[in-house]
Amino acid sequence: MDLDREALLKLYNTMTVIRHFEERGIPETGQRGMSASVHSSAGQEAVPVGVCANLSDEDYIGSTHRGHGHCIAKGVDVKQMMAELFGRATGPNKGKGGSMHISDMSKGMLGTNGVVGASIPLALGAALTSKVKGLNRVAVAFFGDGASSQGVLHESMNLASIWKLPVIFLCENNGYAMSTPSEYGVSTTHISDRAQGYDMPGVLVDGMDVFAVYDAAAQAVARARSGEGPTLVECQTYRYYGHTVFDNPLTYRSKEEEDHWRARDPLNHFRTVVIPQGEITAAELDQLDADAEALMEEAVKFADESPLPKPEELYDDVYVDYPKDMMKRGVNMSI
Amino acid sequence: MDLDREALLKLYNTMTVIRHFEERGIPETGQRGMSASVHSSAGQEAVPVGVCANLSDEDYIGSTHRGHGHCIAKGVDVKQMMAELFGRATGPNKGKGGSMHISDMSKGMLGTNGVVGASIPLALGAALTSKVKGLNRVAVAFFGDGASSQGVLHESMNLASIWKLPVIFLCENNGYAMSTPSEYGVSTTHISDRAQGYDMPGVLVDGMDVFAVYDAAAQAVARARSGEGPTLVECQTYRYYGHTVFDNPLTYRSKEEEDHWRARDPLNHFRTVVIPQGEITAAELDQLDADAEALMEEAVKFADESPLPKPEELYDDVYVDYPKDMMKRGVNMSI
Amino acid sequence: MTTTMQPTGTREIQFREAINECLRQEMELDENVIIMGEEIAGGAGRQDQGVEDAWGGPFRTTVGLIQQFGKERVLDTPLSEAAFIGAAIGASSTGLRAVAELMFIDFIGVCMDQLINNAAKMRYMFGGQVKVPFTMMTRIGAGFGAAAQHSESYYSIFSHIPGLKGVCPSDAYTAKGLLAASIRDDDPVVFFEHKGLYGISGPVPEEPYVLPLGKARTVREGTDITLVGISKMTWTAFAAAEELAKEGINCEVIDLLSVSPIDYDHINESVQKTHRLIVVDEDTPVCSMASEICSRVAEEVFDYLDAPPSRVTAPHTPVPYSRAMENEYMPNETRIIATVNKLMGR
Amino acid sequence: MTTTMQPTGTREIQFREAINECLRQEMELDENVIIMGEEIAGGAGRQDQGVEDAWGGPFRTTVGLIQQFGKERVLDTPLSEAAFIGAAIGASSTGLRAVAELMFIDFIGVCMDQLINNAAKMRYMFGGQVKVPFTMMTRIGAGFGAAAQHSESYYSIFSHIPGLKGVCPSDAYTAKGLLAASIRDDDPVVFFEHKGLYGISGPVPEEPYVLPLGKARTVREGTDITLVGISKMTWTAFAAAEELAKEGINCEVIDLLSVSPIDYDHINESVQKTHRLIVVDEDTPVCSMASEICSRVAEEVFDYLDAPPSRVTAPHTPVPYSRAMENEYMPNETRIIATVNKLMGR
Ligand SMILES: Cc1ncc(C[n+]2csc(CCOP(=O)(O)OP(=O)(O)O)c2C)c(N)n1
Ligand SMILES: Cc1ncc(C[n+]2csc(CCOP(=O)(O)OP(=O)(O)O)c2C)c(N)n1
Ligand SMILES: [Mg+2]
Ligand SMILES: [Mg+2]
Repeated sequence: MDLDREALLKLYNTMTVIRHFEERGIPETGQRGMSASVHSSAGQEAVPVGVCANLSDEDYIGSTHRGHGHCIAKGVDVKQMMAELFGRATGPNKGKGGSMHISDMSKGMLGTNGVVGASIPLALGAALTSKVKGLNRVAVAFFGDGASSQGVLHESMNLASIWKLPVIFLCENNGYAMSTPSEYGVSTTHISDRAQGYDMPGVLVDGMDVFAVYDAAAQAVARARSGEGPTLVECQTYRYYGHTVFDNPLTYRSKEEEDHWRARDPLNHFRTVVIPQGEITAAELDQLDADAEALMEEAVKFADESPLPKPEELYDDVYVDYPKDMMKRGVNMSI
Repeated sequence: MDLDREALLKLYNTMTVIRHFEERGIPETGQRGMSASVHSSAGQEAVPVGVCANLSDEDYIGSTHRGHGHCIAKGVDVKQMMAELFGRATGPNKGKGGSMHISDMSKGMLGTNGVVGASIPLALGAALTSKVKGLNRVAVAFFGDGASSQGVLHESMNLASIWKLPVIFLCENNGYAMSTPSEYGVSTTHISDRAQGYDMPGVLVDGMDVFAVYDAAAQAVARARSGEGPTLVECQTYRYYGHTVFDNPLTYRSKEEEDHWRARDPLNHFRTVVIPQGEITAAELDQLDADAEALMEEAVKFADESPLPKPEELYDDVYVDYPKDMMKRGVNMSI
Repeated sequence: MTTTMQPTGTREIQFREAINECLRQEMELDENVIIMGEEIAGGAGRQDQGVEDAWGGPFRTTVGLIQQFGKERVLDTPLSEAAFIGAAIGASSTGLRAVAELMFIDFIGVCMDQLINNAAKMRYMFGGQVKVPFTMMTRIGAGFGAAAQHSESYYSIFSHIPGLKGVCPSDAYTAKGLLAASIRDDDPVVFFEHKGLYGISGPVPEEPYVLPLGKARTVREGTDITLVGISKMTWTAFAAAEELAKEGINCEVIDLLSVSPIDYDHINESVQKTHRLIVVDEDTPVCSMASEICSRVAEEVFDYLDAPPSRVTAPHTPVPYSRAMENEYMPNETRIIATVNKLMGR
Repeated sequence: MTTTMQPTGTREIQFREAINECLRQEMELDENVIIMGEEIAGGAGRQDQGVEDAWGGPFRTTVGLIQQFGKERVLDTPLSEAAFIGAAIGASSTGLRAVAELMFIDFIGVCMDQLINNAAKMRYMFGGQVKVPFTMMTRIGAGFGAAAQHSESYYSIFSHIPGLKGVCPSDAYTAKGLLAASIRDDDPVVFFEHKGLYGISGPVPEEPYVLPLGKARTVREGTDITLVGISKMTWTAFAAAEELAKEGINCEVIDLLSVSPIDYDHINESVQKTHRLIVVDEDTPVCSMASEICSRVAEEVFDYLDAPPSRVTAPHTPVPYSRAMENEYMPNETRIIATVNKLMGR
């Protein structure tokens, strides 16, 4: 770990912004009747933050349905994200995507994704672009423990390995796919062990410890950038809330289990490690928390004051070039 | 190995029938203008024969595009198979399937299959039937080295492992997927090593040695029958001819390589092991070869003399129950 | 009016409950019926710890099944649609009647091969040697702010595939009867549940019953124009018809129910009476169920048509997230009424 | 008649060579163009041992590319369609123009998700932030005794999906021009090559050129009836038209070329002249391109139609292996002629 004061503050700041986004933004979205498919990553902040601290805007990430943290860690504007969740025209996706499709190409953020596993080959493709064009960029494919059972992951690991693509397979193992425990759904003790079958390193990391994640990612990124190929990193983490707001997780996991993980909270853990070192004070971190809270206030206000997309924007952005009348022709649209 | 004289003769007989079927049936099919999608398994005989010697008609196999050997080893009638290749009504599939879809449900033969990897879950399903109904049957999913890169294999191995299904994943690694060498397409030295990632045994076997295959399969079958779950078996083998008749394999592999493998011919190997033991004579085996040759003569004759399907049979067997007029209604068919 | 297609009795239950009741009864009646899918029960592997039915199905259509039938017949699966749907097809071709659930039709692309190359074709390729009594339950429908990957209604793709059957129940009664028919049928059937119907109640007989696959029903008789609705759109068409009745236009509303085979005799008979046709289809328009029905009617009862066979569908765009656009995307009463008026020359 | 859609010059090359030439020229013109697929070259990883182009593409459409452009831009893939087609989509959204080949359209079910949920929807879901200049080349067509899993022509499924474009060239000239257009286009395009066309030669200019996506062409002018052909069926329709001319029936034959968007203006104009329409489509009928075109024409130029818009397609069955049945499966001249005669009232 080679992090200076500023970098450390940034880690914490990003984590607390994610936490506040999840805890404020999701209920606010629900209150506006748009909660159908919004997934909280609270509890998992150390993973995207530790990983993305190793990346620049030029690097790419592919994300999941539980992707707010990935977006924020990769630098997507939080106010715009809130606007996207509220279905506003000022969202990065102009209100067309919502929580499960937030993207920001200017930040190398290839989209959260509603189909489990589907974004993995997109990250592969971004890595291929980098390789073919000699850009020295890396791509990170985030996916969950549930996603590890999708065939496309296996195909992608094999392909990345034989082509030595600069890609990192970053598994966020939060123990559950909806209510299905990974010890039921996954036939290996550690997903990271599967790396052996693809001739790549497999690394198991404490996903509640942002420094551990940072270090593991740093190594994988270095390997990727130097042309040695992919790495599989499994981060053991936990989501504090249900799969979506409609899910009560206590129907399938215990309060004790939740308490156990909450006791290892990534923000707290950061504090317990960093404050004793003396360079950063609790007050500074409290201030970052307060700033994050204020930022959410601002974001909610920004989103609420933003215009809704116009109904006729429905027809925009389907194609770069396609006769618009063909999109509505013969189906008796009202506009 | 616990094989008596009769069992040994049966092994050899099945291998020589397969060899003769491939070497006679495929050119004959070609001469009748039906060679578009026919794949020879000559060279690979020891694999299906060694495996299926452990199975009864009640057990199931799922097969591949290169499936004649699987069919014959599982007891499908050779004359009917020839008729199927010739597109005759007397084929097991009534001429509707051809080489890539030969099936015989009465023998537990769930079909050769034209989509690489697609039959793997079918075998899984047959194993599930056995488990749910307590039938004590096993299912073998044959697939190639190329197929090992298909996502569905990964999903199936994981599923079979967590459900402890009585299934054997039987990889026929003949070194190539079309012209793509497995050392390029497969990111692990031994496909069998991937078993570890699915908490199942992985076994590497000399696929030119029918006894080795028999033993490995026996163990996997015993494990499956006793409810312990799946095994991955990789048999290293070789196809003597091109991918199809349209392919000249010398454009991607050397004569030396071919010679090397032909020197390990499974039928010859059988002779070199068994004849010295003294119970079976070369003459007996020669006779089996001659019988196989005669059988092919008969099969070609049977197929040639068999009726073609009637054009209107086109509409049969699509569904068990569907209004036949709906299949041709409004499309101006001539019958 | 096909009266047998209308419910009798007074007990009312929700669409979701009708599905659940059907599954329970079919599993009681036939021990070969099994069901599998993601979160079918939920909390898989934790039964010992008292966890049961953590989800009971994402929309609680499978709740209680695991308690009654055990985990041998009610199987929670990992996120592996190609493997478990393929396995269900394999099981169905070897003696079971497997029901598999694809959580949303939007995910079909990860397992489509098993449907089109195995389920649909095995019987044919095998020359009739096998039956594949497999049912795939899945969910369709937009209108919930779920955006482009959770709102599709791809039934037309399945109707296109020879070897598959498809049904789109529109209420609790048809859900129970058609699901029973699908499970008992010896061919593969895709059963499409519209998310917007789950909470809607209607009369449903308690005892098991079967409605015929391949039959449409008339839910409103009329003389001026035929509206064909699919799934939830039947009721959008119905509501438009009620509105139009006030203006003196008498719409006949047909509930398609079956998307393969399609009950052309029923539709044609209606159009021969009304001389006008509008298909109301929530799916996008190109090569859709709407185009299929309009083209067949145009071909088969051409001389009876007094106006162009028309459609009210979603536009040729993905489903947008923001309600501001999604409301415009959805076929609605206003668009149906305007189209009826156009065809009636008003 | 759109004369620009007809070739000039006298050099004749095969359909397969036209594709190969186009790929070569596009790769020369734009270094962002890469191509990947199974056996695109063949003998992958053995270049050092003198192995080059062991296959050069299963139909030799990609032969020679690896020699010229190297293995960084011409990538042989393992049997992993979901991964490599997804990767091509990802590459296309980050600065490359990736062409990926799906060996046969029959295999689409293993990678469909990447097409429908990523390629087709990314631009929309992202609010226009991204272009996806991705081309998927694939093969269609029955008639070769290749049976149910190697003979499909599923273009209608892709036309149904908003966000995708699709083209079905019918000869060497349109193959080269439309493939160039597909590659240069900033949207995802599926390029459907009919196996039965590869060996057929026709005039093709040597220099690179582009034909417009979304445009049909008239390949035979006529006054009595409009026949719309798709891919190879254009020539089956053409042959029927020549036959019918001898009997005094004058067919106009339209070569659809583009299956998304569909050139309705062109078709409508023709039907307004001939008053009759038959669509000849090798695909199965339900929710097909044929139903789509018939329904739109019925809706848009209803008053011009003197006979029901009709179709000659494959039946609603899988493709049988034996020629005895496959011959019956295929749309042919006899069936077209009989249908024309029926519509002409003869
Ligand atoms: C292909 C596919 N199948 C099913 C779903 C429904 N689904 C959405 S999230 C989810 C669980 C994913 O679990 P995991 O990958 O562990 O991610 P987590 O939710 O834990 O972050 C499921 C089953 C989906 N979106 N896509
Ligand atoms: C999903 C899919 N992709 C591609 C093909 C085309 N194809 C047929 S066989 C084959 C190679 C298969 O290799 P392998 O699994 O090693 O079997 P082998 O031919 O060596 O027996 C390919 C690429 C196919 N049939 N299915
Ligand atoms: Mg998880
Ligand atoms: Mg092989």
